[in-house]
Amino acid sequence: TGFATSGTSGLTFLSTQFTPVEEAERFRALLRKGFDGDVGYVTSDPGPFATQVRSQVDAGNVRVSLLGGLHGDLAPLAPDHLEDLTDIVSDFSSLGWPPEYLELARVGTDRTWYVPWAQASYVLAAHVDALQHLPSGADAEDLTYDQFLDWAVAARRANDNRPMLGLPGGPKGLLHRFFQGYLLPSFTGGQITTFRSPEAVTAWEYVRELWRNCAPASTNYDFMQDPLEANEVRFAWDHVARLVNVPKREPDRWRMMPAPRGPKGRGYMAVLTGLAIPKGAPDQDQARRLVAALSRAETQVELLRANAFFPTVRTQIPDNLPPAIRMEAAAVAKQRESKGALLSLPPVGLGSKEGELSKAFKDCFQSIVLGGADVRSTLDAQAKVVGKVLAEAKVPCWAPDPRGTGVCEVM
Amino acid sequence: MTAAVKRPPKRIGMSPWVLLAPSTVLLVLLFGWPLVQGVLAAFQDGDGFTLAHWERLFGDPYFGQALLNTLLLIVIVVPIQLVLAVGMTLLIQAKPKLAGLHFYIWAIPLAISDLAAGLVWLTVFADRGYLNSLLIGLGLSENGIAWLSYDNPTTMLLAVVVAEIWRATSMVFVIVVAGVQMMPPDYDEAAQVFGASAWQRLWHVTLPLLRPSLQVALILRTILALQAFAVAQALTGRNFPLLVGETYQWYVNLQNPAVASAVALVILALSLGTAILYMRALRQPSAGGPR
Amino acid sequence: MAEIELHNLVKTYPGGTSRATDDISLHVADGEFMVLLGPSGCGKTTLLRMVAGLELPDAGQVVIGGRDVTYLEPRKRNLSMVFQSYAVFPHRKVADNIGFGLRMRGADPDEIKRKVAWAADLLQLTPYLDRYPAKLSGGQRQRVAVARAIVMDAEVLLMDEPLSNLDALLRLSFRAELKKLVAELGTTTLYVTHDQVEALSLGDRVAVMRQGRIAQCDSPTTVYDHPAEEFVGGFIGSPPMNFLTGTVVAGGDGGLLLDLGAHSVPVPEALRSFSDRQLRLGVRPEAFEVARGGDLESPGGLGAELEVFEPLGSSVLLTVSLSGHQVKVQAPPSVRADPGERLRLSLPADQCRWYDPETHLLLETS
Amino acid sequence: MAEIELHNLVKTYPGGTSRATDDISLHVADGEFMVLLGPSGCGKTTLLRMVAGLELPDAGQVVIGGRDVTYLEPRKRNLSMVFQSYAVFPHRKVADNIGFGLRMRGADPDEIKRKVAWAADLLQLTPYLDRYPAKLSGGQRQRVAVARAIVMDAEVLLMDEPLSNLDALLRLSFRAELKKLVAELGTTTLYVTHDQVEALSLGDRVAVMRQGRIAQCDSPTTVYDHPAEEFVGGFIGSPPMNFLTGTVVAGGDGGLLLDLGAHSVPVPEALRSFSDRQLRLGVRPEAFEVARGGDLESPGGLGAELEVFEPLGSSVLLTVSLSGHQVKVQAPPSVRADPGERLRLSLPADQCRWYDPETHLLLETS
Amino acid sequence: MRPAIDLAPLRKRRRQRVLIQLACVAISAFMLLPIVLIALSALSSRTALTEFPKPLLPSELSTESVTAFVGGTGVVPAFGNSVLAGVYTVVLALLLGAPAGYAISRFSFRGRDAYQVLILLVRALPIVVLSVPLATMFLRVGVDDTVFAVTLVHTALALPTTILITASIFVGVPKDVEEAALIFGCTPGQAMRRVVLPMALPGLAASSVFTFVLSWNEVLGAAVLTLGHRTLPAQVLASLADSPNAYRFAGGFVLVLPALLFIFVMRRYLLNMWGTTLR
Ligand SMILES: Nc1ncnc2c1ncn2[C@@H]1O[C@H](COP(=O)(O)OP(=O)(O)OP(=O)(O)O)[C@@H](O)[C@H]1O
Ligand SMILES: Nc1ncnc2c1ncn2[C@@H]1O[C@H](COP(=O)(O)OP(=O)(O)OP(=O)(O)O)[C@@H](O)[C@H]1O
Ligand SMILES: [Mg+2]
Ligand SMILES: [Mg+2]
Repeated sequence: TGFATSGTSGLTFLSTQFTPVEEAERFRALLRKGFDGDVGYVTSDPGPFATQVRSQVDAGNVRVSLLGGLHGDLAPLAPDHLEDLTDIVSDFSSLGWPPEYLELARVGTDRTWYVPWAQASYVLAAHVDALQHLPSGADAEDLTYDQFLDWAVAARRANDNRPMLGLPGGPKGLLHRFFQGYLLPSFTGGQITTFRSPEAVTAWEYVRELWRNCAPASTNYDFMQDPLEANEVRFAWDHVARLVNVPKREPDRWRMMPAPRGPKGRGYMAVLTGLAIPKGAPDQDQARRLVAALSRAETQVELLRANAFFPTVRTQIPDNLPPAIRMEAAAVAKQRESKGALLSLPPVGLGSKEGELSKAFKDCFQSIVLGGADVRSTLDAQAKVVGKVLAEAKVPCWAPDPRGTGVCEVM
Repeated sequence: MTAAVKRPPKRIGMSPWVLLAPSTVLLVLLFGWPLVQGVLAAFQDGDGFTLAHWERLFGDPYFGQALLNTLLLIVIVVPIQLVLAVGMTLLIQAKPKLAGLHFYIWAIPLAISDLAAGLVWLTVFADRGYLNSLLIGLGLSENGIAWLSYDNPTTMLLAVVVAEIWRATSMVFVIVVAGVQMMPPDYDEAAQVFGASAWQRLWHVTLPLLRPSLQVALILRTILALQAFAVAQALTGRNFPLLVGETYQWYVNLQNPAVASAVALVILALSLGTAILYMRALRQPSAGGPR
Repeated sequence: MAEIELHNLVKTYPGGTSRATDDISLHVADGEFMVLLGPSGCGKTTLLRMVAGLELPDAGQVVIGGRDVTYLEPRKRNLSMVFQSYAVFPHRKVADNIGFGLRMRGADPDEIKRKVAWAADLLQLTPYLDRYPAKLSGGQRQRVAVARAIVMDAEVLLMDEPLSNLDALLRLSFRAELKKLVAELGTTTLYVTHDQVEALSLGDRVAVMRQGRIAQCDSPTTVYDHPAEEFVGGFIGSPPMNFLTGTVVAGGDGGLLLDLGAHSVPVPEALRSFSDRQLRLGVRPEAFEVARGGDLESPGGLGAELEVFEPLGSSVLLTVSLSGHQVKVQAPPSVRADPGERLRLSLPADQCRWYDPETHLLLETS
Repeated sequence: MAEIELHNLVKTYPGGTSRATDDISLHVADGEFMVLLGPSGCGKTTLLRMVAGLELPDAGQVVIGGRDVTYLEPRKRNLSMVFQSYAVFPHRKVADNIGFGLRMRGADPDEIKRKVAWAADLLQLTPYLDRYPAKLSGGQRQRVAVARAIVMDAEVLLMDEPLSNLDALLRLSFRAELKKLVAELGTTTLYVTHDQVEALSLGDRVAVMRQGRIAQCDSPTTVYDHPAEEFVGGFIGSPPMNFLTGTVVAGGDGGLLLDLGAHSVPVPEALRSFSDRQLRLGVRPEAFEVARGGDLESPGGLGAELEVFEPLGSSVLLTVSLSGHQVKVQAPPSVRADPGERLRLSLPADQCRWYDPETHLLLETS
Repeated sequence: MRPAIDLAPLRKRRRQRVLIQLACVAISAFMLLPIVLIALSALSSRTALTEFPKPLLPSELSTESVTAFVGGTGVVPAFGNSVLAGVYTVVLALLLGAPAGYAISRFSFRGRDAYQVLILLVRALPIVVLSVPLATMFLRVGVDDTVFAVTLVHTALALPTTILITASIFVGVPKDVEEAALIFGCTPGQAMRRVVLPMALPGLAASSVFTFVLSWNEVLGAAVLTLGHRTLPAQVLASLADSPNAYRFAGGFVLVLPALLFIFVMRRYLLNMWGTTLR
């Protein structure tokens, strides 16, 4: 029945993270160093990941002991397909997980379904060539969205009318997070409730304008590090893990910066990965020990060093990091700590509906920016979709929307 | 001394169903139940029958686009591939020098997965890809052309068409070659003697004799073309949505199996529709085989 | 308008060890009916294929109607052909098969219909016009192939064993029609057959082939009566010519005699150079005259013992032992005899053919 | 050990309008050599295929060696067959083709080799043993098919026009060998041919078929000399039997005469019931005796005008006009005449066959 | 009186052959160029990949990406699994599919068209919507995470192609040859094996090529059915999408190589015949 490909015979750790071969190898090394048991680390795309877990649990024949994934990968599996991990979280509460993450991990219930593992965020990366087109008086570390736009325009003009800015709008790109967590909160102060507010209209019109100064190939970019490295674009917004290789070759020619701020503050989003145990998993004790090991501060720092995912536990970020990660860490910190910082969370408690919510944002982009549709009417139409998704899920709002008691809905 | 006539065995020789059984059993065992579930999913929610998923689907801005693109792609690509494959077969039949090598090279794209094929052509059509490098190198263009840009739908379609042709013509080609290899040369010779020109021979003799192979090639090609989206996705992202891509999108990214099933049923309907069409159009004249 | 000239055609199949046709030259006059006859595998089909342009000769030239066509495409040669393997299109109904050539030529549909009906009638295919060839018997398929060729009214008609699977009656009637047709149209015909009666009765001339060469090409009667080589005599005629080897000795009356052992046969004066040497005598089985019993050793008579008696319907075939040689004799059906009986054969001098025992070629006697 | 009995075999092809075999019954004794003869499309191949088990009859029974095999698989019938279409395996070399049946039967490799060599030698295929069939001439392929069948030494041998593409010489020699072989092994043989000489010389009995029925099944001489139906007489013999219709009148001497117009022919007493009615006279072309010119209207002589003169080698064929009827006459090769010349034919009474003009059946005269 | 040999047709033929030759070369170039490009890309160093305008030959060659790719955990055993699954699938699909193809080509039975349409259902429905029920089923039976499970699914996916292609080829195998085999002592099975199948070799080869390549490149089924015994695509193809370009090219290239070898082997059977089918 074939050759074993997981490298060991120990417990199986299925994850949607660190799929690139290099990252996976580094993580496996980390596991070997930081844990005394045999762990087979198996990566998977989110689709097969969900399929595997669901079918294994449904069939009552669970092979996987531990799951690693984004909040969005894990949340849909709770509560039917995951073990209740409330006890672990309370056992290790001293580790200092931020409460909003624990909130996320409850997925709208009163139990905890996964242990926060690592976090990441999104920042701007720019080559020094691009920085010289910054509008005068602008502070690269503290841009407003208007300055950002001016910068893009100036860069385009200076470059034979070819835009220097790129955004990850490809099928696997995370552009919708830009709208959900950065642009809209910065312009409107909210994510859902303000979905069709007049400020939202302004925001979308801004995107339209920005897009004109954005490399057209952006709709194909999944990760910005390749186009940046290849000089196709000179500055871009993306996930930290997807930018980490950019400064590798010429570390001193690159800058990492916090995202711009808007009238309502500097919206930013945190990405959370978590560890979960499938319902009825074998070797649960081992798995719990592994969770504990991965939650140790040293291990999480190692992870940052290896794969550019930031610790979720309270810890000091050391200085001896590789340059790229150091730059990112600095930018992330600045983003979080600057005045007016406005944290956005990925949808909380939507379970398997999360994708459809994100789709609403993508569809707005598609219609308004690419399709040239009227902003107002598009927002109204998509607001209905959003409303329906939320109504079905019956969840309260999450940051930055005011967290009420009732069901979250578009104003 | 007449021996008693034994009653004729009910089945004479082998009943076709004996031969069909193993494959049918496997297919039904493996796919029967999932298939039923998939179909039902499109019409059910928690409390029974519903058309909500379909409404959701038809309300989706991508769906119409995907349907259109899919049809467009099939209508453009499949005929070109068929013609090309027949042409290539004729070339090989003309026994050029190094025929074996050419044949091998022409079959190579078969071995390439969708994803890799998409990648390959991305290096060609990307803004900073080989094609633009060439154009610039030849001085035909200053900065190259944004082939895959969302605001160049024509070049985008062109790129996808070229890539699909490259990737999947081999399949038609190999089927057609296999068919031609079975064909006795007598018929072509007879046609030559009776004054048929090369075209007439192709049209009146070779193609009709190839009918079974062409039918199969067309059916498979269309169905598989309906299944392939990795190439288009690699080249154009979501700018050129295709129906199967939408299925994946709904199933994997949006975690909505019901709508995904609905899309899948649309694909199914398209596939079977074309398959039946081909079968009707290319029906064997009576059961009579050659000879 | 369409005589066929073949000049020194040489063809070796790829991978073949010997030549399929070996330096063949042949001239078929306009409107002539030329029959090719020869053992299986001697190159008849190959020759036809070169004339048709389906095979290119390694060397030599093909001229049709004064125009060199050696390397011309088949369709430009204005000829039609019956293939030995029929090559009836399986995907077309009989009627479409027959009309194929006309359709390719862009003939008028009514004209096509008329001609198809005519050919089908001629070959008794009318009931099958609407069938696919897979549903025909072997002979019916062959007739379709023949019909397809004759409707073309081409200048040159090539037929490769076109009647091999047909019964005698049909052959007979078709042969007559074909001869009429060909004469009317002035079609030049190259006709391969293994049926000697067909060859002799149909051909203006007969070319007998052997191992890629033409052994003799002459009128049927000449080929039959004066085989240019022993091979031809042995090949044509059923049963074939008898050959007897003997030594030429001086006869009592100063003439020459062929000494066969117990018997001797007079040898013409012209062969005096063979005195005391060996010589071969060829005699057709029907050349003997047979008498039963009677005056066995009368002069000019050869006594022989009957070994086998075979009635063949229109004649009887006798296998007799003549001075130790086994000889086949064909006699009228009225002759009756029993094995073991002694017969008296007489042999008219003008029925004797003489061959050089070394070259096996016919020797001139007049 | 393997006589074949066919009882009332009926077969209609799917979609066919008429019966391919129509209630055929036939008994072939163990070791008998039965020849099937008949026009193209009359059902010969169909009959063979039912015996072989390749086609199942709609009704009726096939018994081989006392065992009912009507619905038995072909391979269990212990028979071998030469297909009309050869059906040589294109993917096997000639040697493998010939040895195929033996290999399937699990024969010893040496034995196979030996038998293949023997058959190849018999059919002059030895040089081609290593070739693929595509590189053979038509006749060579046919020989492969024959060789493949005869090496099997099966109890029943079915041959469907096995020699149709071979030359006379080869046929002749193979026929002799086949006859010997079959006699040695006691093989029961069903042999389809369109060659009458073959049929008459080879068969222990000949079955003449017509439109799915057996018209006559008898020894060759009987079939030839006493055709049971006009059809048989007209079908066998080349040229076929002549048929003349006349009215029976009382002759001068009290006997009966058939009045043909300008001539009359005596009618046997046994047919007195046909007085004043029409009657058909059948005469074989070679039954006439021919004299040139001379006493044209002598009693018993029939005056006729020569229309066509055809030399056929071993005989000459005369087409004459006799009281307005066209009659074919075969005469010895010594006869020479020119068209338009008047000939005197005489007709021995024992050569006359009489047929009922309505049923076309032979009338008994003795 | 004897005309000169007219060499014009021969020249024309030669010209035609040259044209044919050119056409072949052109098509080969079209087919080959992308392969060359991916090979070059896979062998380029990372820096060379980012050049623009790109030279045809990269400025710097390196096997770094390829070796890193091949060196990944589980890649070599996964390669083994892929080969196993591919070969098993080819064999199984032929064993199950060829008889069905034969039945479709030889018998005209009621429901033949319906059957053909039915087997197409399998290929026509995107497998992704079947993945959860399918995986659940395998887990229930307990054969998940084995090459066997993958083989089964791949076989089912390949059956429609196998059945249809072989059916179209069997139509071309003359019936009389098969009958001859029956007469000369073959069971129907033997006749199929010894006579029909060899003659249908090109079609079998074609369908084998498809089957193998399908199994070799199939990701989704393999990914949901296996964890610790993955095939190569399941092990790495998914990760390729998330990897930097250099890896994607390396991976794409490495995946192609074995399939190339397979086609190379099958090529002979596709082209080589014993001449023709005879009358
Ligand atoms: N497969 C078939 N389907 C329908 N009709 C057929 C089929 N095969 C033969 N026939 C018809 O059945 C009749 C008898 O055919 P059969 O092959 O037995 O003739 P045959 O005596 O062998 O003729 P031939 O001497 O031409 O080979 C013919 O009229 C033919 O058209
Ligand atoms: N395609 C081929 N490749 C190689 N040799 C061939 C090929 N075709 C025929 N031959 C050989 O060439 C010789 C002449 O073949 P050809 O077909 O001309 O014979 P034929 O006179 O028509 O014989 P038949 O009366 O048996 O049909 C034969 O010995 C044959 O084996
Ligand atoms: Mg021949
Ligand atoms: Mg027949």
